[in-house]
Amino acid sequence: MVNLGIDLNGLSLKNPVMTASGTFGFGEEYEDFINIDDLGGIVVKGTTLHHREGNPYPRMAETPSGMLNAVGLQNKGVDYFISDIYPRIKHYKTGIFVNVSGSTIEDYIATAEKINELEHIPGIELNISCPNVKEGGMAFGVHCPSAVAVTEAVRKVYKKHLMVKLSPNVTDVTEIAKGVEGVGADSVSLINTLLGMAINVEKRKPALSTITGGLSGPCVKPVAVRMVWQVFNAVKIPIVGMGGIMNAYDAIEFMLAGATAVQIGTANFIDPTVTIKVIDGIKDYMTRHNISDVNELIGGMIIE
Amino acid sequence: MVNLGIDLNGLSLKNPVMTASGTFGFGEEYEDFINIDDLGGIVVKGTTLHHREGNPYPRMAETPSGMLNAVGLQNKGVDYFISDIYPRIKHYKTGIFVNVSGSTIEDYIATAEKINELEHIPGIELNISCPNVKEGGMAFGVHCPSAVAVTEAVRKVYKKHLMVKLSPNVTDVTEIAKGVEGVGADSVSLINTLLGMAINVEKRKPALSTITGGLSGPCVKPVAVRMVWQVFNAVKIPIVGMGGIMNAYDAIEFMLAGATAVQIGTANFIDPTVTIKVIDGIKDYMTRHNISDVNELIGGMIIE
Amino acid sequence: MKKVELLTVTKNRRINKEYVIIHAASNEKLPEIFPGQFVEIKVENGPNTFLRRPISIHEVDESKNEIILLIQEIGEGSRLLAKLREGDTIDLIYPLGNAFSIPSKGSKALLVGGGVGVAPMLILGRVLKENGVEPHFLLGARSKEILMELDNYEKIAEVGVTTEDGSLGIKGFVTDHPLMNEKLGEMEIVYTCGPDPMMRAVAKKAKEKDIKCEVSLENLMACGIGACLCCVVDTKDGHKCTCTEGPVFDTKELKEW
Amino acid sequence: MKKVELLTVTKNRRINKEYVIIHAASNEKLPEIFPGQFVEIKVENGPNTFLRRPISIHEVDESKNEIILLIQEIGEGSRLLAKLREGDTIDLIYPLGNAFSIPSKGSKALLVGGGVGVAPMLILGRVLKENGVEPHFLLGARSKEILMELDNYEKIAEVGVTTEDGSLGIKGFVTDHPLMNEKLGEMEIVYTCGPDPMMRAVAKKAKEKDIKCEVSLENLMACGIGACLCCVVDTKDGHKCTCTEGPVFDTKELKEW
Ligand SMILES: Cc1cc2nc3c(=O)[nH]c(=O)nc-3n(C[C@H](O)[C@H](O)[C@H](O)COP(=O)(O)OP(=O)(O)OC[C@H]3O[C@@H](n4cnc5c(N)ncnc54)[C@H](O)[C@@H]3O)c2cc1C
Ligand SMILES: Cc1cc2nc3c(=O)[nH]c(=O)nc-3n(C[C@H](O)[C@H](O)[C@H](O)COP(=O)(O)OP(=O)(O)OC[C@H]3O[C@@H](n4cnc5c(N)ncnc54)[C@H](O)[C@@H]3O)c2cc1C
Ligand SMILES: Cc1cc2nc3c(=O)[nH]c(=O)nc-3n(C[C@H](O)[C@H](O)[C@H](O)COP(=O)(O)O)c2cc1C
Ligand SMILES: Cc1cc2nc3c(=O)[nH]c(=O)nc-3n(C[C@H](O)[C@H](O)[C@H](O)COP(=O)(O)O)c2cc1C
Ligand code: FES
Ligand code: FES
Repeated sequence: MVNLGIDLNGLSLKNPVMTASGTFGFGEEYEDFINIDDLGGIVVKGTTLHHREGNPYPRMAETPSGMLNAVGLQNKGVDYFISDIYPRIKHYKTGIFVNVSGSTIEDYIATAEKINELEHIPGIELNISCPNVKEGGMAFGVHCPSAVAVTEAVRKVYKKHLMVKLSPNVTDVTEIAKGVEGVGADSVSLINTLLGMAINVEKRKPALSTITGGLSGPCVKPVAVRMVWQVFNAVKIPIVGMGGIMNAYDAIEFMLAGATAVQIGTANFIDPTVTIKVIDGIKDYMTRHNISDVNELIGGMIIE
Repeated sequence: MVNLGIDLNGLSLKNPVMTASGTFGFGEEYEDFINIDDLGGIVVKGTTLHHREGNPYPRMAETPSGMLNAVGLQNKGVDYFISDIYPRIKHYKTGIFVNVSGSTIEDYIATAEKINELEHIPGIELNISCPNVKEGGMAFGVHCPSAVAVTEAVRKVYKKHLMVKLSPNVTDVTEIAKGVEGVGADSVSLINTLLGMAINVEKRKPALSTITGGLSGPCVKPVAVRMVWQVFNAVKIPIVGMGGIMNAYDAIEFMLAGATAVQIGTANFIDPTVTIKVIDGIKDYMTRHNISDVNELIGGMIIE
Repeated sequence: MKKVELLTVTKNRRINKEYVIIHAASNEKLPEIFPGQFVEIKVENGPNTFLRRPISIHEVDESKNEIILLIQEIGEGSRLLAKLREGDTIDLIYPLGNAFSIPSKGSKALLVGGGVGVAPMLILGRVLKENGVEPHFLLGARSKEILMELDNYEKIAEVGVTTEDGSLGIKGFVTDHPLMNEKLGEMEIVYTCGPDPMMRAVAKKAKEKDIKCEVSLENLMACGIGACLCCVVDTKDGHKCTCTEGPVFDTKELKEW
Repeated sequence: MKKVELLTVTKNRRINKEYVIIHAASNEKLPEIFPGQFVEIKVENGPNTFLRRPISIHEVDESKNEIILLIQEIGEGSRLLAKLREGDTIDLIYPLGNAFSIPSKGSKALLVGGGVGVAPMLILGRVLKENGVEPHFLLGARSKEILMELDNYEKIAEVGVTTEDGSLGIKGFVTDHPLMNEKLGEMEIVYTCGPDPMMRAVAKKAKEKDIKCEVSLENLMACGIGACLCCVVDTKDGHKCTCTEGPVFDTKELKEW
């Protein structure tokens, strides 16, 4: 028997495999395919203080080994989440994280305060890296002072696990990771999508209604693994790694680079059962390599 | 007949298709496959003041729709280029650019001064964005003050076309583009490689001897197109776009986003005749779309 | 219940230079499938076919547990699908989406398909007939060469045809056909699937005559199961997912239709 | 002169559970090909096979303008190649790299291949013999099941065999075979291709007896034509490209060999 349990700065997860926000709905969308309780954790769709319609269609474009999205945080607001969705999903025996976004620091605070009251939500993922909204979002996450300010403010009102989701669209991701660690983030998750763009050449028009959008999928994996490794060498809090994970090998790559847990996003679209395959694949790998505890993989890359 | 000729801030190229530094040797490597004179321009391998052995093997890893490289500017130095290579290639009837790199500003200046003397080299591409060297390279290109300083210094000694190659590993590429435009760059080229990394999971070792390396190929195209478009909206000097171009459609995408010319890199490895196919494909597209002058494509994306 | 499953290709028949019909058999009893529903198919081995492709269910053969798909070769994904051979496996998520509504017994319905949009009309026609509704097909294409084989439709009901070049049926667009004009008033409902301009033209005619019109939209999809929110359409009720709340919508619900 | 060309697969024969032999025919007369040279082959339709794969030229059939490749299924690329069918086209850049040197007439040469490293030894053995050199093959494998078919080699010369499990020939590694011990002193030259540890062990024995040793390296390659500088090996003369200045190197040139 191998141990798959990990500790996220005091919060135990039964295994290191989580789902990424915006790619797994509220878990319910995947109930036909897998048993949600088998997952280490799920991060539900980005939630804001108020209802948001999101961006106009078209919102996605396929790219080589990846996709662009410009959903723009479409959601019915935190109150709807609490009244309608939370009661339906709170029974999941997995770590449920709410991904919180906002246009102003006040928005973030107000949303986090409300979620703080929910018994079955052990943590939030502070989304300061959404590239698809005009105000807030990534604007917070690409500059250290604002990233620190919003984290600090939310830390004051939010008492449970505070994970901060970092943007890859920066010169130095370690600066921001250290900044949010300094003001009390319990963990960092990375990467959110890379800012990208595509043009329909025949129509000579942008592929997305918003012109630019967020790039995800295997194409971003090398950048994501590099950033996880850089952050691993810069901070002490646990890292949740993501960006292009398609199989157990990819997940292990992130752990070897320094991630304590991983999130799987776009791959869920290709194979709604991928998360379970990744968990099984990690077990197989551990057995094959004679590793009894998954924690041994964390930062386990051998440098000669 | 369609016009393919473009003007790069006073420098005429017979068509907008160039090759990217480090992927096309000195042109000679491709003579068996294509007629070099058919190209708009070629940028030869990164050249430094002194001989460099480059990084240890392994220097490359395949990634989804792309590759990582860690060549590290292996070259025999500018004097060898002038004495041995230049005489062999100066007869090419295409715009030959030398990609110049260095560890210090003095290196850049000394190299550029020497190349300034070469009659058949109409321009240099100032590489302030190589992610694969310990000193200099990308360190110059990711911060505006140093990018400006090296460009300004080289501008003083280099009298012909000065193209500055920008790094994508930055929070705001427009800041740096505007900075180098301000001190006399004749054009900017982008993107150099994205900093990435891969781990061999079975061996638990980094795939590259240098751990991190430069990501190129179709996987980076959405990021590259986005940056070209951002820079197009920020500067007046021409832009040479690159990153993942595999075919004429990709090249046109860059031009619609704002590039006056394009460079093709990694695709040469997959198909050594790709450049010619791209030139032909642009002609076909223009005929099909009733466009008589390729310059009409530049920045021609229609935003509603 | 949706599922992800490997099916085996039992037949791949080219019907003209643009279209193939693929039969794919499940080892299990097929789940209940309603007209208008679709599958998300994984295109193996395509460097540029990262996402699944949504394809309507053209027909089902319950006796063989087969799903039948009509595929138009348009890009890399569909071209690779068209190359599938007997015995190859395909990875499907299905059945997805809502379904066309079935009007009351004895009523008449017009089924207007253009191009590959005819795909869901075959199963719809059959099911309507089984439910005592009188279906009328109206199929449009650019030219006779790329029109579907009409036999299967004709087995179910009368088939009106338009071609843009006049090579078969009425010359012009579907909206030029008598079924869309003189006969439209008799219909309880009009269903349409095809190119956007065609569907809008059909919807407009239906609206003028105040006849219920259901369209099947082909929005770009990433997940097909309501998780990504990429496939939205603007409705009077805000953004709705085409993959779960559609692909079939009553045009009355839609904004700007 | 190197060229990029579409060839047609004329035969794809599985020789055991790990290896296939593919024949690919050109429409034109083959360029001159030397033993030790290789091709860069494009793996179509692989989502994770972006770069070409370097594969040694196993043999050529000039009468049919065929290039023959021996392929070991090891990852996604080689698995897709192994699935090629007669009539499929493959996109090759060839011929690439330098070649093994040919010693003077009448001398003896030992050709040591391990695993898929036997690939260039067949053409080398034939050409040596044609040039009046006496070749001796020594082929190693993990087990009999995955050893090459020996007929083609035996037609040219005597074949020594080692298997790690002793299922054929001498049990052990190639360096345990008499050809690498008692007989080594008779050889003018030793050629070797195979796993790195094997080649190093062979090179060490050759060095001890002061016999010239040429190795064929399998460094990772991106371009195969000297443009990318990814495939370098550390020589006493600095970094050299395995794809143009190799893949064959005299071990004396190499650092740390
Ligand atoms: C609900 C639904 C049902 C459909 N039913 C059928 C059907 O029965 N038969 C059929 O042949 N086609 C059907 N389509 C369209 C089909 O999904 C696309 O034609 C197909 O995805 C194109 O893939 P490709 O790789 O061949 O083309 P690409 O090269 O990817 O693109 C060619 C064109 O197809 C469009 N396209 C690409 N990806 C998608 C996508 N994921 N969703 C929608 N459009 C896309 C592009 O915008 C482009 O204009 C349906 C689409 C939807 C949404
Ligand atoms: C000059 C030369 C001649 C070769 N001759 C043969 C031959 O005759 N027959 C044969 O079966 N194989 C030969 N190889 C090795 C062959 O290129 C690799 O096994 C093949 O590229 C693996 O591809 P894959 O997609 O199946 O495996 P992958 O899944 O890509 O990788 C499997 C393993 O192969 C290695 N590999 C991957 N790509 C390359 C690459 N471009 N170059 C070298 N190694 C790689 C990886 O490090 C990994 O360990 C030769 C290699 C070289 C450099
Ligand atoms: C369609 C889509 C919607 C997303 N929505 C959100 C979101 O609401 N909040 C967020 O923090 N990240 C969002 N993301 C980013 C993912 O959570 C993840 O960071 C990114 O996709 C990289 O991982 P992947 O390559 O595994 O998808 C979204 C991604 C996609 C593809
Ligand atoms: C093997 C390799 C070597 C490279 N060497 C250089 C170099 O010496 N100087 C430079 O400015 N860029 C170098 N580059 C970057 C390319 O010129 C180009 O900016 C990048 O690869 C993106 O374009 P592509 O996706 O078309 O390859 C190199 C890229 C590769 C793949
Ligand atoms: S396609 Fe993902 S929600 Fe509809
Ligand atoms: S593989 Fe590119 S130089 Fe050898």
